[in-house]
Amino acid sequence: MTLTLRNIAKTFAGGTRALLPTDLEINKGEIVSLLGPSGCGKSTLLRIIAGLETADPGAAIHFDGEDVTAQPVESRKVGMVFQSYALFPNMSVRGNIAYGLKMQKLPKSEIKARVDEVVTLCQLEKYVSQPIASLSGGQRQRVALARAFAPRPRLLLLDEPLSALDAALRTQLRDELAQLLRNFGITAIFVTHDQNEAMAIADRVAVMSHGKVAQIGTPEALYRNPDTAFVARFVGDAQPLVGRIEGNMLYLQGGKLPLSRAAEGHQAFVRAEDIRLEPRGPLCAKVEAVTFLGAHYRIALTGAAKETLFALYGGLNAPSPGDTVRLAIAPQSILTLPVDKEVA
Amino acid sequence: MTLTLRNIAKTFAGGTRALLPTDLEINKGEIVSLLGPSGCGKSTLLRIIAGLETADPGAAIHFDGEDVTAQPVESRKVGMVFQSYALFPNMSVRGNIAYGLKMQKLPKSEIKARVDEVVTLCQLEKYVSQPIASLSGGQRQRVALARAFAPRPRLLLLDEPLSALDAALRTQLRDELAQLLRNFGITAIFVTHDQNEAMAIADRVAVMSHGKVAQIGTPEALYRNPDTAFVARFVGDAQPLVGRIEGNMLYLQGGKLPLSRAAEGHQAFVRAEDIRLEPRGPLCAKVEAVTFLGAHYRIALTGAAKETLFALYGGLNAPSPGDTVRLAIAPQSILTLPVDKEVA
Amino acid sequence: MFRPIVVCLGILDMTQRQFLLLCFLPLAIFTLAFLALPLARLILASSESEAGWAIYLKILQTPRYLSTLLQTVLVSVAVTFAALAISTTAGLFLVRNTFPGRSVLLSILTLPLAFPGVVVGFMIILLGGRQGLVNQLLPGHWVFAYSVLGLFLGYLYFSIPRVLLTVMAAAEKIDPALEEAALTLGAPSYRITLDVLLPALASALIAAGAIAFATAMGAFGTAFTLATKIDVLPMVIYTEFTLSANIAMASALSVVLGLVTWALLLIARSFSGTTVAAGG
Amino acid sequence: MFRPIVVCLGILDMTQRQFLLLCFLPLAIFTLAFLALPLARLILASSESEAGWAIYLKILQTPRYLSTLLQTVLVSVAVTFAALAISTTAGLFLVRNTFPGRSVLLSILTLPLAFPGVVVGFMIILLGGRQGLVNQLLPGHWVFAYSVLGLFLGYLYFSIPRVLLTVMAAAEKIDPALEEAALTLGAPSYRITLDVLLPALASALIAAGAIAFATAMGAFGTAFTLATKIDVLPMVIYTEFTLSANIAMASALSVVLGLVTWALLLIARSFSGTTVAAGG
Repeated sequence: MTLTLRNIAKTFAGGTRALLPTDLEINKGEIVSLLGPSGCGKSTLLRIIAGLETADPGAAIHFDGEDVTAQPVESRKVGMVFQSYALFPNMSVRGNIAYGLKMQKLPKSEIKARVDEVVTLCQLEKYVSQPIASLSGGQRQRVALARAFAPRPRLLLLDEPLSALDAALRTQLRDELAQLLRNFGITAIFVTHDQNEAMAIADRVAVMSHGKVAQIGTPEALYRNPDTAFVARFVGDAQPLVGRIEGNMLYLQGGKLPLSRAAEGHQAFVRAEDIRLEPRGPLCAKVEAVTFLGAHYRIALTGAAKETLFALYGGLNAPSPGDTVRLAIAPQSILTLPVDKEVA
Repeated sequence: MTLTLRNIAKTFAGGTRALLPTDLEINKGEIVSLLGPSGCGKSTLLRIIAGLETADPGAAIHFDGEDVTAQPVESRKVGMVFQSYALFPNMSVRGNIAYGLKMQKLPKSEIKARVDEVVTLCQLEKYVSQPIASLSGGQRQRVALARAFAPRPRLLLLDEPLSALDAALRTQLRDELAQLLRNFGITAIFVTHDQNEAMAIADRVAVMSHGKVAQIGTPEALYRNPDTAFVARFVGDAQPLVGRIEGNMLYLQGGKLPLSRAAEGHQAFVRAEDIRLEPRGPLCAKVEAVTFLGAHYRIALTGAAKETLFALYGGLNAPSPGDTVRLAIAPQSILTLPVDKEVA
Repeated sequence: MFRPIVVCLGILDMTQRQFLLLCFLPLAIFTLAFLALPLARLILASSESEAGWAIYLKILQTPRYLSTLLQTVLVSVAVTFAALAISTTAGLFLVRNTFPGRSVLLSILTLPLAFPGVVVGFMIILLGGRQGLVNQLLPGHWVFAYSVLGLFLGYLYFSIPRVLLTVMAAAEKIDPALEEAALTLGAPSYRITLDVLLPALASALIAAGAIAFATAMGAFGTAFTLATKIDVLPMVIYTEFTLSANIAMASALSVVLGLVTWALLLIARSFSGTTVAAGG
Repeated sequence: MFRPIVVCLGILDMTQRQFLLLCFLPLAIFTLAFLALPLARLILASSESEAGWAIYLKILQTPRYLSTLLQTVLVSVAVTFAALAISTTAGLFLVRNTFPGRSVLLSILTLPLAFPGVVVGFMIILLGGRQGLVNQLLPGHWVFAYSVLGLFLGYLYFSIPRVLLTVMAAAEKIDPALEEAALTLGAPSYRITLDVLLPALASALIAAGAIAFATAMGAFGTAFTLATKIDVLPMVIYTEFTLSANIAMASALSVVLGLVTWALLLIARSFSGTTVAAGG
């Protein structure tokens, strides 16, 4: 299903503007993530699409061209997975999954067939007759997905579907969720505050900040060509290189670095993985701390720029705290972005 | 303080053996992590050291040579940070930090001086007179640390000190905690189930499994030279290369790989970061899925070994799902380990 | 739940352990004795007539006692269900809607909590007695204070605020996402009420119902003030004891009343989880 | 709390909305009227003597009423504190220790919940009356049933199980790590009780205390059965109304009793958080 949002805004009763007028276009079968810090309006946008909240007057929501702005939740035919999963504790797994089908008053045999189909898809065969209370977090998430998907919704909406799980499970279930959404072949929008989640699952990511979409694009596009300093920091933790830019040269405390283009009046950023330790590098720095992280060391460096810089080092013999090292950063790895007014 | 544990075991009332006889030696000023999955006995060991649980008869706990096995908690002079932080909600931040000093019946002026000192060390100046309920998770953690550290304990024990925080905060506070523990200059033991936490904070890590210490060593030693398959999988997520080893050759579904030594009867493991995509690599595989993770792509590969392998790819142009690729793994990157009996 | 503290007790040195036992044990024993002794005496007293333990058989054979027991149970059951129905509807409405004056309204609704049964009986007479408000407005037809209706209304007045507050406390704890999930699955309002709200309130309703029932079974002040013509068990007990000086029968009736109520509280507790049903 | 549902109401189509209003609104209004009307009538009735509203002044000027009010408050306060002290100690002991027969003991402790005030008064007479157990064992000196002591013990018997269960429910929710933290910081047992346990129980104790107080203020059955020589307010109200037919004074005294209790419940509620204090 194609989803078109025009001029969606939300002002709460107190006058707080949760969402500034927003336009968004989502293609058939696409998985889009709304990514942003808490309070950026991402959940509000999702709830407006679901019909659980009403947008300010002037908004238009189209599902495949059909205007659903005035339609109530129950006729919009969207499936929703809630952060708490909101499974009905008084029903079994089967009862939960069948609920939406029962509400459609389908014949019993068809309900059974469709529940069985979704149960197989979500690998819940073993749990169908269990009560909700006996399920683990990961199983609950799958039941919530199956329940939302069983009535064949036009659109699947997921509100922080992984945040109720503990850290160890989250990475594993992230891949599982991505796989399931692909198997469903459904248009889906999911809200998250975790950039890794957004990048691992979504086809496109809409980065939100202060009630508006700061940038929307594929994970690669956001990571490599962020439009604003906020996006650069939020997606991939770009670090500011505070210094002076003259022409295509960046002058820092510890030396000067060539840029790929003249960028006066801009701010320079670099990611930890793009800082290389090189004996003849143009930048001089002091090693503050070294942390072993398995695949690489993370090295805290002072003296190179105004603030402490972190670099990742993949070799076997890391420098020690106190050492003086030289750094190199490839010109194309330095992001030069307009100065951000909002400090996120 | 030097801590010596001899023959520490714990059998619960029901007959469950939470801890098999364990010996451990911890040096003065060392920070040691007890790392393991839930139920491996790590928390029980910590609570026995604190004196909150009694070990089975025959155990011996020495603090700097002094036998404290029979001493009750309150005379062992250990500081403890609980998973829930267990701050007294009816006292202010200052009241919490001063509590241990009051129990020692120190003069008021000295209590004030020492509280102020710890408050500065933990950067809590702004919050001293606030009630506990108004603090954020990270602030609570610092208060819990300050409260445990204020009475100048001989040993600091931390039970999953980061697990009450949400994922985004955890990485940031991990570094902060490591820094604080170094500043304290105190012997510390902390329990965690997160390998990244253990590696980032500890001087040495004791990996525990099924009630015993599987291996103890520096993070680098555990990562590079794991003793068992359990340690290899748990620290750094080594993946099994299921195939046949003949002499110093590993025969897999997708090709054969040279090993650094003859390892017949052993199991081979490799980490995702050690699998390289190389046009002339000896291993043939099919790309199942490609996930962009920012600094690199994670590529799921089938056909190379029996199970799906994950490789990290750092370049710009990742292969697409469906492509056939060739892989190389350096012989020294293949871990050959004795076959594990316990499946963890 | 409290295993760690038991463990702590194990590792305290002797002085502290003795201190704890010195503090707690005697008081625990005293409390037990204080609560169990009168009960034992009551049970014994019930056997101290010529009939002996057969007095319980006599209750079953005496129509007056039996019909009183039945009447008391019936009125109590009616009050319980009425209070549950009214309080659930009103409680859900109050929790689901915010409007000006809502908190004032809530305070008013809890006012009856402050009045004892005597005053409630008294209010019913003021309303429905011979000189009552209703009889003055609609003369000749509406004296209900001394009938079953008066008793029922009095008990209901007493029960509603208690049930209402329990229901509201439970309703506030229901995850709003449960209703939203049902909405997105296409459930109409009455299905949401049936499938989501009532099941979520079930244990609170059982607990509140049990309390309402127990209170109605034992209510004396209201019945006594109304000087109603219908007998309720606590009044019969009072009469047997004070006027007839029939101590054995009064004791036996008390034991029966206690057992019926206690059994119900136990059942309710097992349905609704530990101590909920015992709050009142 | 329930904002999302209010929002839902906003987006339901008209039929559903009307259905909801049709269900809820009239019942809410009926409930309100049912609870407020008797109260209004009571307040009005208090002004219907020659004294008019000055009747409240008259209460303050009549020593008998004043001393009754004082006595009732004093007995209630004493019962409240005694019940809190005994229940807290016994409750902490029961929560902190597991021993064989613990669940049986708990069931026995909740037995008094099943007995109404009349039966409790009756039990006290069986124990401490002229033919009571205590007087038979220690003849001549131990008739306490009809004194303040008897009343006090009866009320206490009634209150302890209720307070006990509230305290135990709250004690089970205390994070055991709090006590362990105090232990590792070197706190002796009595300091743990003072600094950790009692503060953690505070709001439960306030709530339970308020309920015990309100119950004691309004207790009628026990006092009436004991036919005690000391006046308590509910009995004076009964006497004024039934025997003296002094409806205005009975109403005025009822209003005063209600106000005192209501104010206390409100205060307790504001200390212990929302609906806790209103459970009983």
